[in-house]
Amino acid sequence: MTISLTEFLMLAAILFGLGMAGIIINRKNIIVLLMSIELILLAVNTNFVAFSYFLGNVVGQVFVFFVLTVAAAEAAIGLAILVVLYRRRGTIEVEQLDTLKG
Amino acid sequence: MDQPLILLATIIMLLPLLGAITAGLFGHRIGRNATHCITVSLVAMAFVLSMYLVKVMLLDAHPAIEGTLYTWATAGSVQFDVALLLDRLSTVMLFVVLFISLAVHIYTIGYMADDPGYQRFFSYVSLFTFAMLVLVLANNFLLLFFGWEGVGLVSYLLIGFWFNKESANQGSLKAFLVNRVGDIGFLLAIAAVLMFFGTLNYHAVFTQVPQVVSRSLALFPNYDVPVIALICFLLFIGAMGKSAQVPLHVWLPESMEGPTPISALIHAATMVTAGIYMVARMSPLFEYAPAVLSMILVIGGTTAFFLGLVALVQFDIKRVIAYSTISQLGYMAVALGASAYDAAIFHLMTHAFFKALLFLSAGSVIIAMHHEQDMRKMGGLAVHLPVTYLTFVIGGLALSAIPPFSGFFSKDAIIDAVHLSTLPGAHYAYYCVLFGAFITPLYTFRALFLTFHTRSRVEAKLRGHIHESPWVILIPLVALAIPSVFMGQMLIGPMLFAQPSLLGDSVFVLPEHNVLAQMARSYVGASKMALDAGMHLTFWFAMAGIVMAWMFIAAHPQWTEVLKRRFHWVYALLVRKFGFDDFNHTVFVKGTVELGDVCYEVSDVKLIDGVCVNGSGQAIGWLARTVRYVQTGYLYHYALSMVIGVLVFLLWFIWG
Amino acid sequence: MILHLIFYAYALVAVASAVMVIASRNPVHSVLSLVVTFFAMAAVWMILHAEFLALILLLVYVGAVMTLFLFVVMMISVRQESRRKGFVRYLPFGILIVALIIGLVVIGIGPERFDLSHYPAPLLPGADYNNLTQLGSILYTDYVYPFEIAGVLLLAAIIAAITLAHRGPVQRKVQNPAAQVAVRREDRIRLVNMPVEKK
Amino acid sequence: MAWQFPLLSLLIWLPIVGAVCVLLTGSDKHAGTARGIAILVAIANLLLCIPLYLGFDVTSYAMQFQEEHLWIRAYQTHYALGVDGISVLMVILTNFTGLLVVLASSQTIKLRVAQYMAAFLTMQGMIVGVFCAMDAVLFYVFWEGMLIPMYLSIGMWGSANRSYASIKFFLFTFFGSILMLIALLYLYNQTGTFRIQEYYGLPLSLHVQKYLFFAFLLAFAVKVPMWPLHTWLPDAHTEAPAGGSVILAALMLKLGVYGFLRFSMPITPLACMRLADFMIGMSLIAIVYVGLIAIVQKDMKKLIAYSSVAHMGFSTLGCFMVYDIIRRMGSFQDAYMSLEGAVIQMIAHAFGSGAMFLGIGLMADRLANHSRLIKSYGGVAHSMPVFAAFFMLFALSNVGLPGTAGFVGEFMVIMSAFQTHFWVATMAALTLVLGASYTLWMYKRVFLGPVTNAAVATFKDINVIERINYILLAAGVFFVGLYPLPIINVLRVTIGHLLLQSIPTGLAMNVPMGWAA
Repeated sequence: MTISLTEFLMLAAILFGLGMAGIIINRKNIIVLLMSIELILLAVNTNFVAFSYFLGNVVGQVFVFFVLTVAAAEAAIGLAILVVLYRRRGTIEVEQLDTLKG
Repeated sequence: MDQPLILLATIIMLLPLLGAITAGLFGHRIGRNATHCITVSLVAMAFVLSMYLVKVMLLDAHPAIEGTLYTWATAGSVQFDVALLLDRLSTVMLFVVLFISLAVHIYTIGYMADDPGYQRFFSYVSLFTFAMLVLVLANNFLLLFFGWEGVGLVSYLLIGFWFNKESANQGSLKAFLVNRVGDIGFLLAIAAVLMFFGTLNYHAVFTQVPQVVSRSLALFPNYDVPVIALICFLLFIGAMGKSAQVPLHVWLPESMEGPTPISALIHAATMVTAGIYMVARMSPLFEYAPAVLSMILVIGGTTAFFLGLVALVQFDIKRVIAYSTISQLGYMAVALGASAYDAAIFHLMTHAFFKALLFLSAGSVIIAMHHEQDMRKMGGLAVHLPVTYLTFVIGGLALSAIPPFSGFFSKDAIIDAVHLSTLPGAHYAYYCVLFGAFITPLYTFRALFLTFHTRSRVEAKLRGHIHESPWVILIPLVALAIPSVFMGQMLIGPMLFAQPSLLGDSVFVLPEHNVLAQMARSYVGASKMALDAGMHLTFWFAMAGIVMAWMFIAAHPQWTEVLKRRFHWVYALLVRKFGFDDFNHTVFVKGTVELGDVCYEVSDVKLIDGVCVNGSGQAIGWLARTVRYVQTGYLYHYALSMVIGVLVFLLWFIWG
Repeated sequence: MILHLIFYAYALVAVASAVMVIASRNPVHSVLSLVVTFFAMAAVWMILHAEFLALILLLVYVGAVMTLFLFVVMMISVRQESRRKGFVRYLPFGILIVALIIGLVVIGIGPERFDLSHYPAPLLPGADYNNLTQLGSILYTDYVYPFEIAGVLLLAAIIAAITLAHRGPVQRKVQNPAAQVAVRREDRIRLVNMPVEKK
Repeated sequence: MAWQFPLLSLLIWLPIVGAVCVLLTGSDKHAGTARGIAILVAIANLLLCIPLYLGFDVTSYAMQFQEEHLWIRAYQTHYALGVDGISVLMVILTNFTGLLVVLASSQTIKLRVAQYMAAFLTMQGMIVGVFCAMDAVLFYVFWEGMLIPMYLSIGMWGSANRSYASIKFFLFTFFGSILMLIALLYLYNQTGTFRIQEYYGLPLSLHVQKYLFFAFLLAFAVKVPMWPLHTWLPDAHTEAPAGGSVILAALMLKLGVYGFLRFSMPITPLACMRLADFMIGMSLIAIVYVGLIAIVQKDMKKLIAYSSVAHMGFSTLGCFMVYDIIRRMGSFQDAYMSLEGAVIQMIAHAFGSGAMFLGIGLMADRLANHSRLIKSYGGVAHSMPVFAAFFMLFALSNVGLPGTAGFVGEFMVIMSAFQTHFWVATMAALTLVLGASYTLWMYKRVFLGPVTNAAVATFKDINVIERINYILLAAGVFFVGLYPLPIINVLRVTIGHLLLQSIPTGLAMNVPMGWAA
């Protein structure tokens, strides 16, 4: 085993950045936004797992467990909201969702 | 209050107050007759009691006594007492005040008979008497100030007695405010006394004068003023307000809007002389402030001469007498300036009687004329009002300093005293009072001739309705006429030249200022003095004044018109009263209102409230309106801001 | 060395599919790409000896969550042509941002801090090592309360999702005879005065 | 400590409990009951002041009638009450004013009577609480709690522009007190206690003291109010109902000066001394500038409000002159008068301006459109002679005529001002003219002259209740004016102690020994 921590972290960082980019670039489909969030969470989880392994502390994995739980809940509710939103407004285009505009 | 005399003085002081309270609170319940019975009898009682004090203090030469009624307040080591001082000066004043007050009380019964505010008037007059007695009897500056402000208040209330009349309200307000300007000086003087003497008690202050003489106070950086001079200067400002000296005299003519009895009592005999009394009382201080004495000389002389001139062009009978009062107060001030305090008080006394007499006679005329005061609508009244005419003549002769009437002695003493004074300004004052002696009879007899002689100019509807006044009016006239005739002769010796004099040690004169002592050397007795009047310039001045008045008013009225045309600018100047009123109105009244407007409209409303208070509210609103555009509602914008936040944190993490 | 190869292969797959997630025109493709990413990352986690979590990721995420995504994407028909609008416009900006972040992170976590000399790889676990047992022994002792809370959270999420998406009985056609009987004339008819002729 | 009768607690809570009872009467159907209960409570409270005054030991500077119970253990907060010479006077004044307000309102308020009475009783209790609190948190709670009923009373029973005024009032006062809270928390951090007494004489550096001073200053200067933080007052006064104006003028403004005496001077003596000239300047501006403004006011209430600012300027002047006086005169004794004047000015102003606000309120009530503009009146003395006489008395007190309450404070402060500097005294003495100008000019235009508004001619003179009110106030005015010694006796020892605490050691070193009597 000679893969260093850095390599895992870098992979996670790239995933994180891609998730971010997805949020910023994407102007149309809100589902892709949710997916970008999943990507970011995945990156974070990877970090947890990597550190957990290299520090020999299993608590990191426990946290991943919880993060996964919360992410699942979030995805479920997010998608439910999305469905309702679509029903109400007939669109899920991000650019049209500006009710909070000041 | 253990001494019975102080107790007596207290009772004398409180009797009019009792009358005032009764008349004021229960006047309407007990009715008119009961009101005047109670107030008059209380004042009469006080007067009778004061006679006893006169006997004890003046005739038996009882030494001065003090007594504390109660402690008003304390502050640290200072104690403010309500305490009375009974000495020769206060006894003399007590007598004068109560005499004239009694006369005026009686006179009021007739004069105000059909006025709806009858009870109120009595209440005020009694209250005034009380306040005046407080002023006179005080043994410290604080109580003096109580009385001082008290008489000012009642004067304000009485000038505005007929509060339906706009001019009366205006006059009363003016009187109060101008007096207050003087009071600033007075109050500051009291503060200075308290600071440097540590007490307000007269006696304690006067005994400390030698220690304080050398001290000075820095008014500006590097500009020190001797403390005594400062105190006296400030005190005299107070006196100027109350005793109507230039330039604070402007309120007195307007005070004539009040009923005539109070013009006699307050604005001729007693209150306006409070300033004179105060300066005489403070003579141990003033003696050490020769600069202030000089100032008094100049101001007094100016007042005596120039405001006498204004009386020449007045047509309201009361205003003529009012300007004459101002002028006579100037005489008294000159006497004070010349350190002839006895002479000042002497003139104060004689003036109180003959001026009250003149006012009350004028009041009698006004009553007869159904409240017409314009002399152009009078004339030839001597036939209809014989007693009034006689008393007016007596008053006029006394005022004009014709021997042997009382005014001659007092005024002559003043002119002599100022002639002998060596202080700077004495020469100016001397010429002022000398020519004043010519002006005085001129305006007095002008009024006399216009009113009682000459052809009748009475309005048709009044003719046939002019009667002599009832006895309640005439009795006070007669009662005042008697002292107006004899008092001077009786009192000049004991008052001015006897050793000790009537006022004794109540007043203090430095030997180098003592002009009366110089005069005493050549004093030959009252009757001789009257007989020798012809040797004096002043007598001929006075006679010339009377003759001239006769020439211009009675004999050749058309000459007046010629003079008026020839010297129209002088005439205009006099009619405008030297422009004091215009100046005050433009600069002080309008100026203050404008300044207040600027402060309010610009500074308060626009600057503080508009810019600072509402402005900060609006600024926050503007900020919120601006900032809310950041809130686009687009998710990706929020995400972007989060990303930027992450970037910043990263930068911080790496290079922080 | 072989491990390296495996790691880089999966990493490549994960990154490539992640790019596909955000760049794909079709949301269905995005979802499928995400699934691929998850698979690849599960493999990476396996390398890190997190067998349980890797399996969970596959079972729960790929099996349940991504399926849900797929349902929703298919249920909501998104117009394809509008999807690309603006993409190119914002692409440079997005790339810039991402590059910045990745660059910075990479600097932050570079080998000079996190390489093997700083964090040496742990020894291989013994034969009796069981990731599941280890995780479970912590999860059910020290973290039992958070675990319970997580359960409640999931319950709440279920209920919330159902409530939100549930349409309710809107299609019922019920009559209210009482209301029909109680109707008054003025509720239904309004008489208005109108001019006979319009000006 | 043996059990003591909790007099102060009773004084605080009786009106508040009374207020709850009044509220229970509910709607205006039972307005009579509400009025009755309120008046009874107010009278009972005033009666409670008698044992307070009699039991007060004037020879001791210690806090008296102390009560103390632990309130919040974690922060060592106590429910601690106690009064010294200054606060005992203010408590009595509060209850006196409270009765007046309740009596006056029972005549004028017709709408939501119970709620109105409840608001004012609550306010009364809270204000007493402020004066009695010995614990900073308790003080702060009462201080802020008082704002709520006041805010409501302006907002609900006020006149046309009431919402602007009430919000302005609330924001101003609240803004100020927030900084005070910070200062108190800082002091808590320094000492670990909220006992106000423990803060006295803390060895704080000048730098810290200055910050604390300005934090306190903002809170108190808004309340006083000092220039230029005064603009809420005219608005609040104008829009508030008559009772609200009275409470504002008679009590709330006093809290500012009380704060200076209770907090600023003993806690931050060094800063007070350094900034005394600044404070004197501000006070003089209040006296002269605000006096000028008062002259041109067209609204009677605004005029009296501005005159209140000017009069309170005397109080603040009196507070902050002590340092200069001691420096100039080299003796401690001379500073007494300044502080005595400041406190008496507060009491006197409560009588004078309170009475005038009541009077304006009852005139406005007699006018159909409730106008407070001077030009709507004229010749009121014809139809209301008794009222005019009373009003004249209070106007004269406002003018500061000897024999009335208004004189005492002004006199003492001017006397002391001369000891700081001649020109300070001269500026302060300008009020003799300015005060007379605005008060009497207003009096002239409102009461004197011919009747110009026909409605004025139909005014009824004051009735029995109003007369009782005015007689009470007149008694107060004369009592303070003619015989202030009993008040000074209560104050003397407390003021001496206060001076000891507020004089920084540096200044005291230059003062000859022997003053610490």
